[in-house]
Amino acid sequence: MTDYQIFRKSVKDFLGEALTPELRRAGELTTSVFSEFSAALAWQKKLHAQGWIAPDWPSEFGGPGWDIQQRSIFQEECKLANAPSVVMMGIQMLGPMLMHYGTEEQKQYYLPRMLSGADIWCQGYSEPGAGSDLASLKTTAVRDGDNYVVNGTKIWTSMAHHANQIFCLVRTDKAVKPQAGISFLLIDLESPGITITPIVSLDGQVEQCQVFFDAVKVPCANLVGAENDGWSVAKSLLEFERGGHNFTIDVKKQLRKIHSQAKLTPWGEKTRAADPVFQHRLAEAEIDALALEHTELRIKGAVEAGGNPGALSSLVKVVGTELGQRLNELSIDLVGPAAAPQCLEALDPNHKGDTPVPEHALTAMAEYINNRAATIYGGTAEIQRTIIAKKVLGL
Amino acid sequence: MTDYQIFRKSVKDFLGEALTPELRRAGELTTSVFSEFSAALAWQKKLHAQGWIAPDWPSEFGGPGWDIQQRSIFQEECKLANAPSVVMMGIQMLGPMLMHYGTEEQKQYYLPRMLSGADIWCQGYSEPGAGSDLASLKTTAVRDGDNYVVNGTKIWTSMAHHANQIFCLVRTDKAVKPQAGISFLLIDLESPGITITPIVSLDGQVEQCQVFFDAVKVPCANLVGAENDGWSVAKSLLEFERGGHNFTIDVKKQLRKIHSQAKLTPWGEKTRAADPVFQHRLAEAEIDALALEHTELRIKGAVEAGGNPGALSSLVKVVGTELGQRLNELSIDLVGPAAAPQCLEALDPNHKGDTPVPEHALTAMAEYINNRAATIYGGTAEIQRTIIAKKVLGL
Amino acid sequence: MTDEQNMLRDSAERYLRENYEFASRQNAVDSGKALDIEHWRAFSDMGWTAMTAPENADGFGFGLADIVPVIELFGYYLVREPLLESAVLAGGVIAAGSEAARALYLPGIIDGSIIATIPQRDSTPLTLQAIDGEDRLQGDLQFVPSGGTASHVLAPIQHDHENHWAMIDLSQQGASRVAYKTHDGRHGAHITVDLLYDDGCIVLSGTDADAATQALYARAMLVAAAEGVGAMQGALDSTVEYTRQREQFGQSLSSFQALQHRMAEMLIQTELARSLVLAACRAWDTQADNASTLALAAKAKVDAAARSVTQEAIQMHGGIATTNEYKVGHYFKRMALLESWPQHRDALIAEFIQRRQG
Amino acid sequence: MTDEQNMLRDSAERYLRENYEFASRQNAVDSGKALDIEHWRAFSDMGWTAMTAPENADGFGFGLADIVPVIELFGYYLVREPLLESAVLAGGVIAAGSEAARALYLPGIIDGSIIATIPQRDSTPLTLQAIDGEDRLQGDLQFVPSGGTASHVLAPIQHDHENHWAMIDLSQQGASRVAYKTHDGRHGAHITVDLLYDDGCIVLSGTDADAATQALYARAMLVAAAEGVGAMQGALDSTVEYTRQREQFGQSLSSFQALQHRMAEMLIQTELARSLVLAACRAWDTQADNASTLALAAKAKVDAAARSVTQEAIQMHGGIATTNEYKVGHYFKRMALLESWPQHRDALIAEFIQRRQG
Repeated sequence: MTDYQIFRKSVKDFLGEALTPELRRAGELTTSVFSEFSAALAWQKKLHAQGWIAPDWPSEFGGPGWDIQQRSIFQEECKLANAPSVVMMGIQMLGPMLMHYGTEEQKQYYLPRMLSGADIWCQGYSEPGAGSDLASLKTTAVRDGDNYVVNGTKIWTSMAHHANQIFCLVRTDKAVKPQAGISFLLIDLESPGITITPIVSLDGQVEQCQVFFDAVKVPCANLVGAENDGWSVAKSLLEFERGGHNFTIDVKKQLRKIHSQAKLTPWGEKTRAADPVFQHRLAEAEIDALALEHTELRIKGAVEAGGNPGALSSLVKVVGTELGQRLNELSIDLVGPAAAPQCLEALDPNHKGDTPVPEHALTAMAEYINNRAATIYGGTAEIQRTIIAKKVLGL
Repeated sequence: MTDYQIFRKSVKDFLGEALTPELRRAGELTTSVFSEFSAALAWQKKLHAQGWIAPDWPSEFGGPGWDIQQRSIFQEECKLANAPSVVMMGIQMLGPMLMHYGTEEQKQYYLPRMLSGADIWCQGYSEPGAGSDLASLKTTAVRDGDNYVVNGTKIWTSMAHHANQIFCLVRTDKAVKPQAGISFLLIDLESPGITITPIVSLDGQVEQCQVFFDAVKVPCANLVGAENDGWSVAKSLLEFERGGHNFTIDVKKQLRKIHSQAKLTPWGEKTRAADPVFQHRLAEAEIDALALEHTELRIKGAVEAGGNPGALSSLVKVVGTELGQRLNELSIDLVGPAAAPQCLEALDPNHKGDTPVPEHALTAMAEYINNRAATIYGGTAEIQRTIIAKKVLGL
Repeated sequence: MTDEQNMLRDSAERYLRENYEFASRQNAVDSGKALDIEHWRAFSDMGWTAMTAPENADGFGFGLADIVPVIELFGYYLVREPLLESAVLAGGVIAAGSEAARALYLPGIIDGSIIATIPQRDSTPLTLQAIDGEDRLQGDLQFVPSGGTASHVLAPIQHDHENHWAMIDLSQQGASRVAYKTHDGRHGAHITVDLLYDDGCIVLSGTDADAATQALYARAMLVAAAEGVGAMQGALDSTVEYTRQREQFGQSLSSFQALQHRMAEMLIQTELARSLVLAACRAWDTQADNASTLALAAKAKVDAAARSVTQEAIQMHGGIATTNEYKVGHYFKRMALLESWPQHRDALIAEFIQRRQG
Repeated sequence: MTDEQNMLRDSAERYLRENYEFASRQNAVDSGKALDIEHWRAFSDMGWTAMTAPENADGFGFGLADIVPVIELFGYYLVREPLLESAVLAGGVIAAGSEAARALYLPGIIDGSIIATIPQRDSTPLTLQAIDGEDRLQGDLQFVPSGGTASHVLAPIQHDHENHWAMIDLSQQGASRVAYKTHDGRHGAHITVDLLYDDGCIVLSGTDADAATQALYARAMLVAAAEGVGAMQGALDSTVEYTRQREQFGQSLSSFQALQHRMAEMLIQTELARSLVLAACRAWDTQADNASTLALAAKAKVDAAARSVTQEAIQMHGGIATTNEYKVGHYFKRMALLESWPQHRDALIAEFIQRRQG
């Protein structure tokens, strides 16, 4: 066995042991980016105990010291084993940024709490009326002695109803041009003056919230980077967000489900696996999945060689999310009328009892609906294509 | 039989008699909007003798006095019988406009010659660097006594190498805003100072030309409408061009060919007509063809009731041409490697002798290539979508 | 259109605009009730339940083409009460049924006391068997749309190689259902029947039943297709309106050419579908030779167009459209369900291929 | 990439940029000659004919992945000489052949005196029969790409249930061809063989031939796919450049957002195809388990992407692109032909489905 094969086996062994049936079930019933919260937290604690909660972090901060290939293997095995998704806004997004821009105190206090799950972070960028256009944001932070006083509102803050911390972009100077007067603040969600309103998504579940700030006091020590320099902090983070996801793993899991489900789906006297029309459509998607996979590997190779993925991250985001949506369509093509029932309660891993509909049908439709958001959040498909046109094609 | 059935029979009878094998062959070998010119002219003379050359014209000017349904039947039967296409820029575009804007002298002189084929007209609108943007045209006409002196160049003038007349948009006033200083002129192509350069199209054939005007004298009597009012004349014509075509007939003919060819095309141990993947793709196109057909009928109904098709003409142009291109793809999907040979000579109806490739393969590929232009000329698909956005959606 | 049709359309438009705005529709959904009884009463008071009923049964005797504008409004306003299923679809079968069945069921359909639904086209028919000396009617109807809302289901029965359609009263003993909410704010159900057979429920039999089956599902396709056209129009209107108001980078979204072209394409697809649906309804009403083929084509066109139009609508709205409190996503969900009604979209095309060849 | 590979790529880029600009390529096409002999000599002088030949036969021994950049250039510059067919494809089979065959044909391939081509994958093999006491090799090879340009065709033979590959000298008596121009500026042919059999022409036989067939057509797919990536890149570059210069309504075309997004999509498709082609070539070179499946996938991806990319390129150029004197339409024509090489695009996907299941 190569080293990587040995590594893969060690991951499989760990998963085989640590993933209880309950946790697996939470993974199976995950129809969006997020798993049911209590399962996600339980899984975070297990990964933390194992030292594997932050695969991308350097060892000095608590990372496992894996190379890029090992991280990919770990991600893949977790996904295929139906491990729940951990709430990763802290570890995946804020963490690396704090390592770079944070003060020593910030690092020492926040990083360990991020890993252990003591702090659950959410991201406060978008505002009503300013989705992809961060420069137009209106939430203000005004210096008042050792504090900032924050007023305004943030929207699409995923998991805010489970989080206790939020990292925010706020306007600290209105006089300068829009992008220049923005700062980056860490805010305790338990501070007085904060209200969190859950937003019901189209699939009937709650993942996102609107967070209101009414004269919220935030210690100046919670500023990250220089005052009015939040834009460059945020930009580095946005790039990280775009480059950080491995879409191939999601896509492979979707394909695996579709294949196995097609074999079980009656179609005339045979099954859908024997329907040439469906198979042709599926094959076209599989070929695009291969193209995506090898594009991700190409980028990974370039990053390993010290390069910056740059606008290729935009390419992967567009292709990964749009292909995911095509696969959602193939999934509901398999389900047909069985996709109609909503039965939200049956998607809760703690639910006991019968549901009037096959589980794969329930999850397929919920995913189809939920996943429309994939081409919207984290920079819409339109924004990504504009980035490609400007930065790669120079238009 | 209903009156229309009787009418259809009379058209069929006429076609059965008048369409010689040579003319039919020219129709079969037509791979673009235009048939081989000598055949087109011969067919024009036969239709003229029958009184059927200008179905859309009022009887007073020499039209047959048909209603909209009869005109549609006539068009359809001609197409399905593989009649050659007549060069129609005069009769279909210029004629109706002269009836409206022309002087009595212009009508009396030009209209009969248009019908008989004594004059073959081409259209001089586009210029290099100003395709869909007519307001930017640069060809000038300067008054000099009883003449205009025309300088400049026109491009994409279809059939100019066979025509003896051209109707042109020229700039007669540079001082006013771009659209205001344009006039509409009729120019004899045999005038001194005119040079016609054929343009070889991507399929290797010549249909279009560039026409150069070097101090060409044009009698002022050849002005149509008022001086500097050419823009409104041209606009009425453009609308006519867009609304005037019946795409359903073309599409039905293409579908008929594809169906019969699919039955003859081996595929594994059966034929392509038994390939579910191909059939599914074809069925989707057929369903869109039905939607196009009934949209054209809806518009025709509205026009008959005295309405103006308006921006719905743009809709039909986009759908008709893009569907035509999809059908071209289905055609070459049937042909496979046999589509490679070019063999231009074999597309000439006067050609004798063998060709190393089945005729349907030859025409399928030539049409696929030639027809890329369909979404470009007569207002690009982009212009049409912009018109829809502005005029229908009010954006 | 005749005056009567115009009146019908206008009254429907007015009623729905004034009483069926999205927020109140969502309140009704959130209430957990399958049906808003006030709406339902209003529908029958305004005569909508009698639109296609024969004139000799106090109906208006409209053809499908006549009521396409009304059906489109049902799509546009996301009406969740199964009026079309009950009055047009089940009602159509009853109108073609025996005198007795007409007398028994049509008045209830028209006065709204009966709410009927119909099962998927490929449902397994109920069976009639002698068990312990009793004739028992038995079977399951799975995934019946609005099965949780209806008072009756029009059910297929197969017996002795003969087909029948019967009205099953869901409140009687021996008829049970497992109801569930559906993604479009309605209530579906699995219905189980195991009851003592009484032939009073039979609407029609034999070749009449076979003809009724053909007609029922062709009409179901047409009704769903017309509703889809209305939903697409709603999705388009919402997108145009939203992108006009919404500013990004200092410009209204609607001024971005890339979005303009995509909205133009939404319009194109909506109008193509509309033309075909209307033509297919006319063909059906006039019993044209190609009526069944056109019904398949119309439904298939709407399935394909609505998927892309409603997806595009969400994409162009952005985040707001992914919330349950905003209307536009509900068009997408409704169409995601209508795709499989009355049968799978891919099966529809397979049947189209067979028919237009044969 | 190694220095040797870089040198090869750079020299190819320089030569083609300086000597193969589009206008001179079209002059060569218009001259009616199947081949520009000066180019052909230069190709072999620069060692391109030896790129993949084994090192022990004076070749560079490059794998496919090593020469992908060069193949892309062939697509980018619309090279019409069948160098890849001769040196990489036929040459690859010969390199795997008998000592005698290698000695007989490889030097000619490398020095350019032999121009070999290969037939479509589904061509009917030639047959060997005793006629009047003579062993005659007979058959037709239809639609052979560059069959009008080649001096030899590498032909399949079936005899006694055994397969062989043979080099047929097209100048010998008994080998005839009907040549024709093809839409991509090349010269194809139908080749007819009826000649006295001499086993000197046999390159390999039996299981070796079967393996060679597999390898030949997988490599043909990969080479065509890599050429397609170059053509797509050419179509994209041309579109970006043209829309930058060209003004409409007072703005450069490239400033219209609708076009920007479509050009971004062209880039996306080109890069996806490029990644997959490169990976498939690497898999082939390293004899990975999934090498054949990846070759099918890579070719299928390029077929689909190139159709849309080259069509979009024409559409965004407008009228100018529909003329023969402008370059961009020629990418479209070349790709329209490569779609069916070495086999029908739909058959390719059917085979992909079988393989990835099996």
